[in-house]
Amino acid sequence: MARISSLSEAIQSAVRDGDTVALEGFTHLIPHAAGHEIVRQGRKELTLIRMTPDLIYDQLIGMGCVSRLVFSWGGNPGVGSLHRLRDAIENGWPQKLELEEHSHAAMANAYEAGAAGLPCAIFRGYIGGDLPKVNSKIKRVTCPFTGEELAAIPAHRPDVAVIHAQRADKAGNVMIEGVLGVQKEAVLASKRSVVTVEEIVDELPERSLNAVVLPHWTVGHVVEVPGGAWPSYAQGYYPRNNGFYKEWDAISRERDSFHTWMKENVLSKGPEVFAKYARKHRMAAE
Amino acid sequence: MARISSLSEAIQSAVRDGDTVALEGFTHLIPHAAGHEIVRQGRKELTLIRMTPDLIYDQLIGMGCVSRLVFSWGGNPGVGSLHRLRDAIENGWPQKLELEEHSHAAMANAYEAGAAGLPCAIFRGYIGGDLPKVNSKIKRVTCPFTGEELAAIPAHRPDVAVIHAQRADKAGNVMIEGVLGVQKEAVLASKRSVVTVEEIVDELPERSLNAVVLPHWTVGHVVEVPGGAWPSYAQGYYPRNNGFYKEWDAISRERDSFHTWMKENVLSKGPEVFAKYARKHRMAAE
Amino acid sequence: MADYKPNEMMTVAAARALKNDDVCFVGIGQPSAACNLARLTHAPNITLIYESGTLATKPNILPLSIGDGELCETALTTVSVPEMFRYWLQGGRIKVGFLGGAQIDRFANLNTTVVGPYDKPKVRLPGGGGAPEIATSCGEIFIIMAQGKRSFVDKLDFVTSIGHVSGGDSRAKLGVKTKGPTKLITDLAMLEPDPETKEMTVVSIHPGVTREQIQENSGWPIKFAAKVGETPPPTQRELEVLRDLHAQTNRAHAEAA
Amino acid sequence: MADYKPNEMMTVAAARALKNDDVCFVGIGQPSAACNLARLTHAPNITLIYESGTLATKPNILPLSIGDGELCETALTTVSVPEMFRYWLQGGRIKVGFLGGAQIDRFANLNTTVVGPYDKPKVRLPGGGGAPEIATSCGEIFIIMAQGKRSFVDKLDFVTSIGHVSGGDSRAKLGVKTKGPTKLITDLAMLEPDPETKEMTVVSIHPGVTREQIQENSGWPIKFAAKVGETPPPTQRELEVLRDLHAQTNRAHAEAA
Repeated sequence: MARISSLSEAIQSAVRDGDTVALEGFTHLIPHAAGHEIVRQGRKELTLIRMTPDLIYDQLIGMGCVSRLVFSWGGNPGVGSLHRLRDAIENGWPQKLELEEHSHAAMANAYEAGAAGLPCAIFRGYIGGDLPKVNSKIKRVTCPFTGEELAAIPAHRPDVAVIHAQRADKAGNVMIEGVLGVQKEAVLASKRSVVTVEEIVDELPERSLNAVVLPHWTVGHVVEVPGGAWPSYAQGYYPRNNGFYKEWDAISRERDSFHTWMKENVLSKGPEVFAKYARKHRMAAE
Repeated sequence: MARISSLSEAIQSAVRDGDTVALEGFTHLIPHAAGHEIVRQGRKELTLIRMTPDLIYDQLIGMGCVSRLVFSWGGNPGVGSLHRLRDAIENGWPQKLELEEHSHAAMANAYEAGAAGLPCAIFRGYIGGDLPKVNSKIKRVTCPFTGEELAAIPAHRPDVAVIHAQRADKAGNVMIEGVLGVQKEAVLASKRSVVTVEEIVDELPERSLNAVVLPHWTVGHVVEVPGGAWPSYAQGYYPRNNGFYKEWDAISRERDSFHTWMKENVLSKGPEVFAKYARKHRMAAE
Repeated sequence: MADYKPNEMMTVAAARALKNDDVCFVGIGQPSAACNLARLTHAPNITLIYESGTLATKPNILPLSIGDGELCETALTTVSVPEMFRYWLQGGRIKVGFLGGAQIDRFANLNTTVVGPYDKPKVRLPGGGGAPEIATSCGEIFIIMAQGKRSFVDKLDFVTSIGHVSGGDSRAKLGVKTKGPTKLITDLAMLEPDPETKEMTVVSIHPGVTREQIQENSGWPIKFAAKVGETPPPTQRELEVLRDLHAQTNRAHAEAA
Repeated sequence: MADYKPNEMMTVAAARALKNDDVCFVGIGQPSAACNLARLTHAPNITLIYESGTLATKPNILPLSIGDGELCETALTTVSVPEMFRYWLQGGRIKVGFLGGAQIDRFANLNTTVVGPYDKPKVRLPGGGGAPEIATSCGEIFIIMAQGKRSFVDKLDFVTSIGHVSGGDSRAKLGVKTKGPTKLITDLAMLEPDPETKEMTVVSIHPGVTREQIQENSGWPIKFAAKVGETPPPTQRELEVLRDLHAQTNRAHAEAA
């Protein structure tokens, strides 16, 4: 049942040391503000799941919150490496990072199976490559009708999903538009969830009879954090700040410059700093 | 690749004797006009697939087009029996009807797996009941991670999907709104398809960034047949004619009255008779 | 006391079993009437889901079918049918499933498939539809069925969807973790499973109904709980809302013809 | 002849390989530039799909990431990522998949995972992303990669996605029915698989490039086809459109900062 709360309350109550947490977002709607709050609250030994770990995962890893990463593509899209992620894998700094590495198809199917309440997903994949040699979670199942061997992987069932969306209403029904990623599946697959939104409105706009909505009874905490996806974007509100993604390359390259930035921009601030990025611009579908 | 054509051309080219055909529609958007054209063209020995065979399947069965039915619920919703379906099963009239009977969950999963290019679907179902005793297509697969036994069924891969939708554009991109059923999956799972629409428009309306659209290259024939779902409905155009569903009970009860109705309303008519039901009424989301 | 039909008592009793925060998978007919009566009386925030994909719908008239436009127009949103059965039903997000059937046995197993042998049926019924998985995936199941010797039978001709199977822990032994039928609401009485044997047992009798009537309309020796109550009769308001709902529905369905 | 960079020749050659009715799964970077160059020149109706779920998108600027708002705003529609990988990619609806990588071998197997051992990498690369299933589910694969001894290697450190495996019929023997890499477009040449051995073989050399240069920038003894053509240089129009696309992209990305 959705509860409208503050970000610090939401993270405090939903995310615990040692949890498996999926902060999802596929370029769009990445929950940066919520990720910062996890850093501020000093969570430890998290297993993070995400198809495309990017800046916010680099930050969580660099700050020592994470001991394990389940993922399929970890980079700064269009820019290059995630230096904190690489430092953790290559040098064990600030701590050793265990990897469970998948393909996108596997990760998407694992979330889908989790949302569907299944113990595993089957799909046609992982043929001939080396990933099954380094990931013991990849198995095979035989189709009982054709004899075809299909890939099987366990469903994702995170303890907590953390996502950002455009809007919720006062009952806590959450509407997502645009690039949808796996956020709906991540919330439905998880035991608990935190949803930050650009705005809490009296009533969801009548966008479409088939709008993507997470009903309030499937959602945990709902928190209004305008701008909370920045430097990612919120379709209909503000664009992706590609410039910051490029800047991050320099900020994160050295441990010192990374720490300085985190202290200045995360540890000594609150979610209200995101508000300056929030704005509403014309939407293609409006 | 979508081709805009007449209904008789579309059915002639897409639907052949002995084919497996899914005329889908879940209460909403049932392709009645296309079904009538199949009757008029006298197709034989069809295997029909549908979750909820109703009036149009009663008509196809009663007219002797069908030798096999794959289904999960066959009735006149809220009214009672399908008398032609029952006559075929109980008395073999006008011909014997072989059944492959499933649950809704199985049928929905089988379409989904077909659309996804998989040979089979797995789901948690068919536990303890008698359907697996009378349907040899229902098997079991063991989850390699938890040991749980899941139901497995072959994917639906019809020769032809026939659906009705609200709109297509001139390139043949098809938009569906409202109760979606399994129509998108049925088209994606099928080798060929016929899509009748209320109207062909210059450009699809900008309904939503995530509107349900079948792109033109996934669609076969596109035919404008205003009113073509009647007595089913087209959200945003005309409501379900519940009255006719009730009348059908009397029309179809006897073989004679059924034949008289079919002769008068189907065999001696063309798809243009549906136009009188077509209209556009206010839509909730507009 | 208001004048009412046994059928109305049944619908009212079923409606009362629903709570404001329930998430309910609704079938057409009696379940739909009961669920919407609950929504229009004591449970305004109840979440109603129809298998056509309509989530949190608030119809003003009762749908004739599971996917009427009214359901979609008044819903929070409408999802595809594969999603409905995968994310919502199988995903374990439905608390109460409402079922009915042509035949029921003492353990609340249901038959909606055939009367007579499957291969040569006397009466071919519509079939299971969503029932086989509704019966095992919903948190609990309410069954609403008018009683009679032809429907309350000693042995089902076909088990379309399971209730408590052969009683005791036989349901759990199949690996099913949900509760199964917790209430059977008839036109004569309310039944609940015995905590041990899981046989459906009369816990409350509708006003004016006798134990003999209940037995006469059942195909097996019916069990009564140690303490059997009397179902409170429909209130004036319950009857008004129910009749008004039916009247509006009939008007709307006639107009559409 | 216009003055151009090897990189521009590579992008132009890749764009030319695309046809107007292709349905194309586009990766970020060079593939995205090539696909959009094709769309803006000879293939205006090409269908571009990005793994973020955007179907038939027509971006005016090149996205920096796979899911930029520009892609969604100009798309026919946008589906969820599970649907993208299930109905669209695995469903066999993509004709051409575009891949690149950090390392490639003579059979066009690719490594985007690690340089060095997996457990103790010298360089940890981003990983496979969509590549493992793009490589086997798309009708055919075009690979676009600049040549060099570090990237064109005799043996991959890790096989992230397969090409022609160990050559011959080894790919088909794994049960894969799609063609695999049919074109490898580099900054020096175009390569295609030998019909028998499936080893990637030079079929066309870019203007001004020598066979020696191609060999010097490859970690294995490179094969040349019996008949090797010269790649036609970029036309004035191709260069204009490509440079304009990059200029608009740079302006837009700078503005957003």
